[in-house]
Amino acid sequence: MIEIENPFGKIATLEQALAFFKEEMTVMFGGFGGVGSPPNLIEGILAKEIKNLTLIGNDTGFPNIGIGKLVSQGRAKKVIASHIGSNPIAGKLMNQGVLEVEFSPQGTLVERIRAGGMGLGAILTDVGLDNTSVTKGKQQMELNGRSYLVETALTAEVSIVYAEKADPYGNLVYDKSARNTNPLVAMAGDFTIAEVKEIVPLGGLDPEEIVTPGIFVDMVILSNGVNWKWVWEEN
Amino acid sequence: MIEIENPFGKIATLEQALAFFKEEMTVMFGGFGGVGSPPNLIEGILAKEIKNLTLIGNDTGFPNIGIGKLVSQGRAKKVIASHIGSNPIAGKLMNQGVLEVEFSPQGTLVERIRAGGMGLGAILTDVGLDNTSVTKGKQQMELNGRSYLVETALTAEVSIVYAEKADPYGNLVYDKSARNTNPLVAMAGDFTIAEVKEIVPLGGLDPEEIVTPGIFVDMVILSNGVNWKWVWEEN
Amino acid sequence: MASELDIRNLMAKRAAREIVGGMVVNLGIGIPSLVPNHLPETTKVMFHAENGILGMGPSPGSGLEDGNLCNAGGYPVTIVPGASYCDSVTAFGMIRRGRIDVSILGSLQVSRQGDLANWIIPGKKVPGMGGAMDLASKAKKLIVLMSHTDKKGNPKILEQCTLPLTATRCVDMIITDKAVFEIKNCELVLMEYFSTTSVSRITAQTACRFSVSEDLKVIEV
Amino acid sequence: MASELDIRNLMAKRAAREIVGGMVVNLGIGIPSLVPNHLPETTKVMFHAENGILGMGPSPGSGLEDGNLCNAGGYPVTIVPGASYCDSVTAFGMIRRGRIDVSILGSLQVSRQGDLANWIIPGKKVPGMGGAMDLASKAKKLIVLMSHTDKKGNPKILEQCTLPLTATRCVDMIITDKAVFEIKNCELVLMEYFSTTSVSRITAQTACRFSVSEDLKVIEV
Repeated sequence: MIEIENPFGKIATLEQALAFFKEEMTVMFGGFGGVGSPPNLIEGILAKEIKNLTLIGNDTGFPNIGIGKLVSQGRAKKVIASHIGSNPIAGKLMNQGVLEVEFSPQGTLVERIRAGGMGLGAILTDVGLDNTSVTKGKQQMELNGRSYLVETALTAEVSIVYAEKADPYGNLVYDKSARNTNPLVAMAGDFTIAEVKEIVPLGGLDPEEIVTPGIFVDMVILSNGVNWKWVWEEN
Repeated sequence: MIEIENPFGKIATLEQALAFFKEEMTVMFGGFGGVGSPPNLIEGILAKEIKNLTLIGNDTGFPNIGIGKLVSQGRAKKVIASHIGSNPIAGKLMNQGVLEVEFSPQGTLVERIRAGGMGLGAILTDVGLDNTSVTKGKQQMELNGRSYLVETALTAEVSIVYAEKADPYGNLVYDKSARNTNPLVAMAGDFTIAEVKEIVPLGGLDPEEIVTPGIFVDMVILSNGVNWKWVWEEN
Repeated sequence: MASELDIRNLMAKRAAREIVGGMVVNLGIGIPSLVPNHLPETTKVMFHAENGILGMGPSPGSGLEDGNLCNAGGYPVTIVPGASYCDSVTAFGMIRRGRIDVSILGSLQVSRQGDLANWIIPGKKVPGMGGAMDLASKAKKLIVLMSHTDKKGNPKILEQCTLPLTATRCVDMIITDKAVFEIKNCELVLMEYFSTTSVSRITAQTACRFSVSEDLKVIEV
Repeated sequence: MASELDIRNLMAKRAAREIVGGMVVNLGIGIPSLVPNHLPETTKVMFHAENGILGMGPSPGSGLEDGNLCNAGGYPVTIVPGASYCDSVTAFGMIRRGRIDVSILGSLQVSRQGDLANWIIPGKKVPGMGGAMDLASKAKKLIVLMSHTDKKGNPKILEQCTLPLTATRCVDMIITDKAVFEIKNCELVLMEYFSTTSVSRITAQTACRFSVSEDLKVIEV
């Protein structure tokens, strides 16, 4: 194994990363149905018994996959997501009134996350304009004779993402569909922690193929890999 | 040379591409100071003597570089850009009242182009809010106690971009800083034509490194390369 | 009588006829996922997934699954030559920009004018809309594949949906286990029906008026 | 007396002292472009370009230029290990999100409260704002490098800018050929001056009041 230099001080241990998490925090997470969610960070937050989190991400995974673990063990007080369908426990907690859920259409949700990451205030879209469950409580405006919904930007105190490779500057590349929301979530965190399968030396990534520039990544930790069984492995 | 199959019918000749251009058209172009602008398409539009164009892009290049050729030969009636400083002829035409110029802050301009490409109506930003030359004629709105400018999306009847490689589906990869505005402009065209240095067979591009998915590209033509001298070559 | 799977495949096969080479197609879960099996191999279609794949291929063989290559439902897929990966925001930009030629979804109800209700059963299932609203309102052509009636025999094609809507006036075609309808200018038109049923039985099982195409066809089962 | 180039390098050298390892820095054209020459080789800085480069290195040698690897001004550059390319919208997202630690720009005028006027001379030059407004309003620290007076000897540091503003209350530090000012809580403070001048001469060449730091330093030339 090559000894990796750490000139930017971004490479850290899981313990150092976990020091950033505390109760009542807003945490944004990468992943789509658990694919591309950072397993060790989620397990670590779970083990630290951090409660009352506000979680922002595409969905609530499956009960024992991805962010689903935190949700189904009651660690979140609020979730902002596009669906919770694959995690029945999330629905149960919502119906019991112990979990607040804010839904956005999926495309709108990821644009809101991107807007936060890009320093914008909001985006205007007409998706959901014909649906009171989407329009409720939101500003609308006219533009060239057409109506739009104002969908506000989302940021988080900490973002957690999963990537295939990082270099010491925090440049990230992803693997196949595990990219999904990760590049967006990486930009939207006030402090972004990337859990990665491999750390390569500076210059070890092709500058053309870097998807998330390291400027958006504050900390990099090496992953032990996924510690759950996928749904399709259980069948 | 490998014979490239054309199963999607997207690979075409310069002549076929030029058939899409006509007077009074809105054309969006990729490039930044001429770097990454499609030379043959620009030359072809020039040769076809198409006039009264509305051109949308980062800047007006240099008098004889990039889109600058069209501007300095009076083919545009309007330009939407972030600056025209490197093309003194553009400034002269503007002062003479024969060229209308709409300026946006550069970061706002590219977000407007991206918003068009992503099917959004507008983005909200606070950049330029303290500047009447930016706020003039634009809607403003309050969001969580802060003010924002509503910056409307931009699209074009035709977008022209330059890329390093394409496959027959129109998937594009760019070369170094010639990427610049091209991926955004490619998405914002109602019809997008990519001029590329090389066409590779389907499957010849790594799916991880594709920057512009071919879904946004309607036509691909092979480039003869840059036909101008760069500013730094003239010194 | 045709088995359940046969009927589902008949519906998928009929939907496949709406797809021509070069199209970008997004498939929902359930019956829509059977559609690719009914496309000729020569038809080059780019299947789109909301998580960020353009150019999905068939499921991998058992043991060849890749946990990092899954569709929007979380199940393993493969890719075809010309495929690309992107982030989810670009995947939805493709939808919102109108670059999806055909979206094929399941549904709970569809109204005569093409309103879609497929995301929520109040008091029972509140799973969130996911990408359904984006797809329903922005795909160039929206095809609904669903059973003609629910498990209790209640019609799912109605004058007005009773369930909360996903999106209004978005459905272009309905393919059920009984018939094929088109919705043109907010008018429901019966185009085809399966030889296992009849126009009068379809009328009885449909809770709104519809017109019958002059070119009405029977699909032999 | 120091040559024009010597003075420009002195200014650039002073600006370089504001940069520490790990920072992301955006440099404007003109004197700011000299700053990298004055950084220790051990200081790892990521230079940012608006067109879409993070991690620019020095200019290539003559004949080694690459027309596809240029800075935002259109001139050839190189890259350092750890560099990445992105599109311009991401490059400006970095700026807008507040991820640029230091932006060093030239200017026509700066007001006592830190207003910046560097993009337009009405009736003469209307080049457009380019990225100046984004950078001025969003960089964590904005340093202006400019001559203390214009070619006619008129002060460029003023009570109020007479030229149209680029952005308001954004300048944190002004480095001229005479002195170094900081602007803290909208107050202009003289921190340092070059040994070729004096506080009284600086006062005469500055068209607004300023306070003098208790820790005032002289930079030997």
